[in-house]
Order: sequence, then C-alpha cells, then structure tokens
Amino acid sequence: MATSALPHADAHGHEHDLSFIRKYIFSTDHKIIGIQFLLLSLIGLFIGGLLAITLRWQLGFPGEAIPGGGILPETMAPGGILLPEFYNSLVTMHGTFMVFFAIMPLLVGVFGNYLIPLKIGAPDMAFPRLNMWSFWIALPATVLMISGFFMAGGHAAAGWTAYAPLSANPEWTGVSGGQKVWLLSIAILGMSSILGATNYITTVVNLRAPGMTWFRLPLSIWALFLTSILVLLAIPILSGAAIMLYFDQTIGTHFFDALDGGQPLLWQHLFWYFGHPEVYILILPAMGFVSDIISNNSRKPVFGYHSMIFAMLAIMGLGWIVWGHHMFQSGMNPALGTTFMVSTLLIAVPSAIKTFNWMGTMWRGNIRLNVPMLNAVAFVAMFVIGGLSGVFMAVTPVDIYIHDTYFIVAHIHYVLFGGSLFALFAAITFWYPKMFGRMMNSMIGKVHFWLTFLFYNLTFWPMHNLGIGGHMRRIYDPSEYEFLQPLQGMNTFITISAILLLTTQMLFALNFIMSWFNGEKASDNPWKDNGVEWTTPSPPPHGNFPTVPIVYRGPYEFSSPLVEEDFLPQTRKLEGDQEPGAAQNEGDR
Amino acid sequence: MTEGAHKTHPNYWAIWGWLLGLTVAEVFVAQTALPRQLLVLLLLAMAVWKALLVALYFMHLRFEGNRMRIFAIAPLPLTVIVVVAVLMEFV
Amino acid sequence: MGWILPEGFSTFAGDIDFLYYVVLVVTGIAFVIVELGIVIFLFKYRHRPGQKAHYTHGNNTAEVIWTAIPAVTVVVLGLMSGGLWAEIKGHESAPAGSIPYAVDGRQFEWNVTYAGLDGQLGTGDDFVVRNQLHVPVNQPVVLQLSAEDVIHSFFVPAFRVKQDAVPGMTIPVWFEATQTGEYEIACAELCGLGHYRMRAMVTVHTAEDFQQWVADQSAD
Amino acid sequence: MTSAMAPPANREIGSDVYNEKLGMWVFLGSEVMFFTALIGSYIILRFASPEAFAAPGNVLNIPVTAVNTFLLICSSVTMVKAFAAVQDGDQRGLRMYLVATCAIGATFVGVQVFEYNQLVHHGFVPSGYVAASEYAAQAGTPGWPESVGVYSSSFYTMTGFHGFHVSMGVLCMSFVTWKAFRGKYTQTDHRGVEVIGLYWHFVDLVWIILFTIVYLM
Repeated sequence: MATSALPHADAHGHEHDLSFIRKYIFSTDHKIIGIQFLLLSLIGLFIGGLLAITLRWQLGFPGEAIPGGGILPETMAPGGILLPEFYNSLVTMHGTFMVFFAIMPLLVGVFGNYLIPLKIGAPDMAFPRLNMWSFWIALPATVLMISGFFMAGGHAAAGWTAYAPLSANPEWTGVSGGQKVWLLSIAILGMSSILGATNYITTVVNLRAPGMTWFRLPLSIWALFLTSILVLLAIPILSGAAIMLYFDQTIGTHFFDALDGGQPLLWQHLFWYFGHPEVYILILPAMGFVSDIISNNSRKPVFGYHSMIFAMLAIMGLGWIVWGHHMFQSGMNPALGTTFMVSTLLIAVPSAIKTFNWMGTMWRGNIRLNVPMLNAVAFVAMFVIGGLSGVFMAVTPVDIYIHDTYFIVAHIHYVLFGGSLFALFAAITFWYPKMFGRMMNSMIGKVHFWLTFLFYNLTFWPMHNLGIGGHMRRIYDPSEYEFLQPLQGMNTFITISAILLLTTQMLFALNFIMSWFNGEKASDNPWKDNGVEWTTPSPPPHGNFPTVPIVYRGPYEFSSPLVEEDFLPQTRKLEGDQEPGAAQNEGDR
Repeated sequence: MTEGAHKTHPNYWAIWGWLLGLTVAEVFVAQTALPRQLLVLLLLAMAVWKALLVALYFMHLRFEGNRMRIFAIAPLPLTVIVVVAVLMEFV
Repeated sequence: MGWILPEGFSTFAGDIDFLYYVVLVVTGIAFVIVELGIVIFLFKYRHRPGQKAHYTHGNNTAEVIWTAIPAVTVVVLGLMSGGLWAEIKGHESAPAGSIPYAVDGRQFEWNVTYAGLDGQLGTGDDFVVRNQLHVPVNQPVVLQLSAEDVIHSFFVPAFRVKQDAVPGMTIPVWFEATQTGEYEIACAELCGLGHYRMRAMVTVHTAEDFQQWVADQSAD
Repeated sequence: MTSAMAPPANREIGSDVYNEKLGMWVFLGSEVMFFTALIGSYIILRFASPEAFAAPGNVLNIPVTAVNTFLLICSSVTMVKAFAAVQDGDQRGLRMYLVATCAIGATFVGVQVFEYNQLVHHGFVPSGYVAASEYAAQAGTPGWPESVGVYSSSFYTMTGFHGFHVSMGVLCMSFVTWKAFRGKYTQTDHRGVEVIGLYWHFVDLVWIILFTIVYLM
C-alpha cells in the first residue's frame, strides 16, 4: 500500500499547523469528532429526559397543571395543563430523541469514532473527511428535529414508529409540518449513520495494526464492527420507507393509503425490518464495552472470548428474522406469527450465553468496585431483566394480552436505560481519562450511580405491574377507564420517581463538566488495562501513536502467570513472542 | 492498484454484445403471448444473467479475492428475506 | 402483589394466563439465579490486596451447558404456545356457529353492526350500535374487525382479546364470554388525539336477555 | 466523493484491498438495501393489488426506455474501457472514455426527464391518473386499471431515485474526469477511476433489474 501511505504522511504533517476552526470545529480527527458527537448526543439525552418527565406528569397527575408549566405556549399546555395533541408529540419525540439522537449516537457515533482507531492501533479512520461529514450531517438533522417543536400544528405525533396511515395524513394527527420535518430529519440522519458505518467497517478491516488479528480484537471493537454492519444494512430500509411516507404526505402517492390500494402493514414491515436490527444497534456496543470493563475490573480474562463473539454474531444474524414479533397483533398472517415467535425465542440463547460469560468473568476474579465497574455490573443485572421480560412477549398467546401495554414500555426501558444507558455511564467514566486527560470524580460518580440505580428501578419496575393490569401505552389520561382507576396511585409513584431520576442526572452533568476543567490528572493507563489505546498519552496526540503499535496477544491477559503485574498489555513484547508477519494474519482472508 | 504494467483485459466489447443481445431478447420475449409464469421466469432469468455479467466483468468481481465476493453478496439474502416474508401476507 | 393477572372472563383466558404463569416461574428462576450470582460474586471475589485473580479463558463444558439449557427451555415454551396461538388467532379458528358481528373502528369510536334476528350479516335487519357490544354468555361470537381511517386496536382486557383493526383489512376476532356483566373495550394502538378516550363497553347477557335485547333493538 | 480522500496508510498486513475500493463496496451494500426497500415495496404492492398495474406498454413507453437501457449499458462499457485504459497507462483513452461516460449518463437522465414529461402530459402522475386526461379516459378498458394509485407511486419513486443516483454519478464522474484531464491518475494509482466505476456499474445493474420488472412485466 505504499502509494496510499504517501498522501497520508503529508496530510499528517499539515494537521499540526491548523487553525482553531479546522482543529476543533471542522476537524477530521476521529477523537475530536467523537467528542463533538458526545456533546451533541448528551444534549439529545437531556432533551429526551425533559420530554419524558413532562409526559409522565400528565400520567401521574392527570389534568393538573405542571409546576412552572405556564411558560409553555397555549398550543401545548394552556395554563400548564397538557393538551392531548401535545402529549402525543411528547411521546413521539421522547422516543425519537432517545433512540436516534441520544443512545444511538452515544454508542456508535461517540465510541465508534473514538475507540475504533485507538483500539486497533490506527492513526485515524480510513476516511477522515467522510468522518467529519458524518458529524456535520448529523448536526443539521438534530437542529431540524428540534425545530419541529416550533412549527405550526406542533411536532410529529404519530409515535416514534410513525405508523401509517396515521402518520401519512395531517387530518388524522392534526400535525402537518411536524410530521414532514420528522421524516426529513430521520432521512438525513440516516445518511450520516451510513457514512459512519462505511467508515468504521473499512477501518476495522483495513487499518488494524500489525498483529491485531480478528481474534485479538477487543470485544468492544467486535461489537462496534458488527453494529456497523447492522447500521449499514438496516438504516437504508428506514430511509427508503421514510421517503415513501414523505411522498405520501407531500406529492400524494398511495404507498400506505388503504383507500387507494396501499398497504398500511407495508410500513410496519419495512419499519420493523429496520427497527429490530436497530434494537441490536442499541445494545451490541453496550455489550462490548461492558465485556471490556468487567474483564478489566475483575482483573481476569473474559470468560469464553470466542463464544462471546459467536453469540454476538448469532444475535446479529437473528436480528434480521425476528421483526415480526413487533407485529403479532397487527393483523399480520398468523402463520408468520408462529415463525417469528420461534426465531424470537431463539435470541434468548445467545443472550444467555453472554450473561453467563459475564458472570464467569467475575467468578474467582479480583473485583475492583470502581464507578465504571458498578455501572457495568448494573448493565448485566438490568439487561437480564429486560431480556427475561422479553420472553413474555415472545410467547405469542401471552403477548395478546400484554402487547401495547406498559409491560412493553418496562421491557424496552430495561433494555435501553438499564442496559444501554448504564453501559454508557460505565463507558464514559472508563474512557473519560483518555478523552480529556482527567479522571471523573469517583465520589460523585458513586453517589450518582446508586441514586440512579435506585430511582431507575423505582421508575420502571412498577411499569411491569401496570402492564399486567392491562394499562395501555401512549394514552393521555388513564383515568378515562374504570379498570385503570386502581393503578393511578402507581402512576403517580412512577412519575415522582422519574422526576427524581432525571434530577439525579444533574450529578452526572456536573461531574462531567467539572472534571473536564479540574478533574485529577490522568496517567496514560489509569485502569491498568491491556488495550492499545492506553499505550498512548491521555489525551492522545493527533495521529494517536508516535510509532506504529505492534500487537502480540489478545486484549484480556489479566493476572497472567507470565508477568508480575496483574495485567499484560497487547503491545508488550515478551521474549518468545513472534513478530507479526503476513503469516499471522493469513487467517483473515 | 498493484496490477502489473500491461495486464490483459477481458473482452469488454463482447460483454457489451451479450448485454445488448439479452436486452433485445427481453423486449422481444415481453411482446410474445407466453403464459405469464413462464414469461416472468424467462425475463427474470435474463435480467439476472445481465446483472451477473455486469457484476462479474465490469465490476470485476470475477477477478477479486473471496473477501470482496463475500462483501458483494452479503446483503442479498436480506433482500430476499424481507420480500418473501411480506409476500406471505398475500398468499 | 402486582404480578397476578386480573381475572379473565373468556374461554381461552385461562390458557393464556396459565402460559403467563409458566413463563413467570421460568424467568423468575433465571432471574434469581443470575441476580443472586452477581451479588455473591461481587462480595466473594472483591478485591483484596496482594491477591491475584484466577487466570482462565473459559470452559467449554460450561459454555455447552448454558447454551443447551436456555435452548431447550425456549423450544419447550415455543411448543406450548404454538397451538394456543393458532386456536385463538387462526383466520378459520372461530368455532362453528359463532354469532357474527362487524366491528368498525374510526376516530374515536367503535361501531358495532349486529346481525339482527336472522343471525346473518349483510341482511336487511342488521343494525348498528355505537360503542356498545352486546353478546350472550357461553356462546362464541366472531367479530369481523375493520377500520375506516387509521389503525386502531380492539382490546378487551377481561377477555384477553387484542387485535389491531387495519384500514383495508377485515380481520376475524372470536371469543366466548364465560360470565355476564359489563367489561371495558379500549383502543390499544395510538390513533390520534382522542386515542385515550376511544372507549366502549361489552355487555354479556344471559342467552334469554340477549334474545330480548336484540328483539328490542330490531323493533325500533 | 471517495476519490477525493487522502487516507491514512493501510498497514494491516492481512488486507489486500485498498480503502476507497473496500469503502465503496461497503457503501454499495447499503445502496442494495435502499433499493430493496423501494423495489421490494413495488413487488409487494403489485402482489397485493395486481388490478392496479397496467399491462406492459400501455402506460409506459417501452421503445424509448429500451433505447435508454441501451444507452446506460454503453456508458458502462465506456466506463470500464476508461478503467482499462488507465491500467495500461493510456491517458488519452482514459479521458476520451470518461468524457463519453459522462455524456451518455447525462443523456440517460435527459431521456428520463423526457419520459416523465410525456407521462405527465398523458395524465400519469405520482398520485395516479390526472382527472379527465387522455389516460384517465381509458381507465377500465382492458389492460388499463380503474385506478393506478400504487402503480404510479412506486413507478415514480423507484425510477426517480434511480435517476437521482445516475445524476449523482454523473456529477462525481465529471469531477473524476476533471482530475483525469489534470493527469491525476497514473498507471499505478487510479483509485478514483476504479471507485467511481464500481458505483456507476452498480447503478447500471439496478437499472437492468428495474427495466425488467417495471417495464416488461
């Protein structure tokens, strides 16, 4: 590859005498882009949280004015009392922001960008400029999505799943502009994700440092790689569907319009054919980070490294043939229902394998209970609940009753909050020193963790019981129904816990910002980890590595008998270690 | 880009001839009064044939390593899965 | 205890609830094992100065075991569910002699078309009642479910009945009530502003009362 | 686009494909899925309501499109000839064939615009028949559906987005051509030419499928 080495070398040279703008705003450095995504998606996360407690208020205290809700315009909440139409927008946008503008960019946009080159020992992404674009496309998409709130008629109100025909025709939602903006923003964000995924896949395949064979890759990188494949192949389906829906709204096409031969179920099939892989896009990277962090803090190799990889491959594969379980009650051909039930139940197997391997990793370890570890273990504990509650819905007859109830709401939040978000708290705290050269305050970190863990469970656990009681999701006022009256107390309790949960997150924001400026200075390798990223200064210079790192072993050699210390970096050469030659990577082809 | 100085190229004009011939054949077959199923089958076969010619020679998959071939065909099962599954709704 | 299902009043409610409790027990056991294991490990193997962790990359027997057990469990669950699902949802599954109804969902109400005295839909004596479904007890009924504008979902918690009503489709839904009384119908699929108040009632009569009621309705 | 990249060295010993080429193939994977959404929907809608689809040649103009298909195939050949030329270090051939490819590609788009124009003129628009138009008058006669709502929807969306891809291709191709005239591509490093070629042939390939299932079936 001599030819392409050249342009990089001088591109490299230029970077150092760059203006502030090229260095921090329109930067092509994967680390800066990762941090840009981090700030953007934390804002998204905060917006999503605000939306959540606003709509929770209406459920906890139906018809009562939100304290301070007077600031909201008449069209949303006259006198601070939410209007049904605004409630539907809140539900829709909470889902949209959390999925597309918080969790997904946090997992893939932030850590995909930041970790991949560092952990495989590359100077940057394969296509740095494309990488810059993937951020500068995501930003307008976010702004566009936020702008929807200020449109006449309010923001999209057909749910984050935008089921047609409700979403296709303004007269049915009462929303015209918002629904279109929603689709445009999603389509634009899709481009950003696809560019990102193209970049990640190329980088992992082509830019691994000498000796970094496939089976020496950290599980976090495996997870991000498989996730990128899912993003690459699933997002275009959504883009295509979004475009069709957009045309239905604007130029009068009839894709999903039953009155003129269209098929409402076609939207659901396309959406969920994207949507289920999306679910794994939102959990696989979390699994990867947690594997790294648990192994590191148990000072013990990951239990069953290979079966972890095969489990992730299985999850990725199964992810393409289970989408129908979102549609069991949709009027889909019941025969299909049975097929999808079987494939769905099978997912329990790889999930169980991973869970038991995480426990196996902790077994007979030497466990350090620092903040990343606490959050990582919480991930395992909570993900298990989310996984098990999934079995109820996979069993089709039981699903008849709990489908579209709060049981599913509890399930998705145990996976996405209890799962992904705890993993993100773990990952952010774990890699913060590498990103900013300073440690996050572990005292605040621990308080934040325990309070979050408590309020999180107080918020979402009772939702299972609401679901068992038959409480439908996305309803503005449960007191309309007699059979829901007895559940009102629980709703109020959940709302209060949710408010406390969001308040607790201020601790994290505080910790994040304060540590940035006056956190304790971090050494190159504060966690005594084996990863390649810890061999370079914190934060790493442009180009990441002074010299090309050479990898001699897997990433999880903790407590190896070969050395005194309880860790053995991938790049440390012991006598008897082979210099990697072409032969070593033969297996790759 | 590591090809040797003067590598021998496949005869691209021949491929062009094939593609042209198949297109003409397709248009012709479409006009005939064959039973629908047979017609559809024939047309699809010819379309796939043309597509393969383009992929193998113009996109020179025929001269690539296995890894590239895998990359190229990886998405195809997914395209089939979704269409077939959704068609189940209407049979 | 919030994990007990509310009482069900249809013939298949019992079977659904049974499956639910099976799943509850199975997942409950897994839940206890995992969570307990995690907590025990956190205490038993917490960091102690000078101690080194046990160096191992895993154990294939263990992998096989915890692959096999979940696999077998889910297969069994699948086998247990398949039949019931077909019995409830299969398009031809409604018992012979079920009383036909047509239920049409639209923003934000359920319009129930009754077969009238002749027990045939599409005849002159059909009549429509808004938001009220009257059925006889211990007698299967089949609703031809449709929607006019957007997707709704016909949900009767007490009967464990839920089925989306999709524009352009007519989907049969059958059930057999086992106790007289009044039960609520809800819309379970977001259908717009009034989704939350798209409420209707099922009234389960004794056979005689039902005949009487139909007669009265047909009269005027 | 990718041709404009100055990538970091590719130093992973096991790898045999350079970044831009691999990247383009990966990107094409997502393109496949995008067209799956559009073409798949067409197939599904057609199965669901066959009565809404006109018999071949009734609404759409097969001869014109056949010629257009021929054009696109030719552009693929000129593209691949350009690639062969640069491989042999034949700069003149490279430039000539690239210019030809751009020209033919642009013509294809032009013909498609003409086709759309005709269709709209006859009363066939994305939402279906135009009331009281020439085509609307034939509605109901053999081979002419009462209503073509889903047909027109999917037809315009599929061919429209294909046309959009061709236009994008022509743009990038012009950029590559410009670079070719500035002698940026050598016998040893001509990544831009190969990468844009891959994209171009893919778009051609999609059209081969589209032409068959949309116009001939």
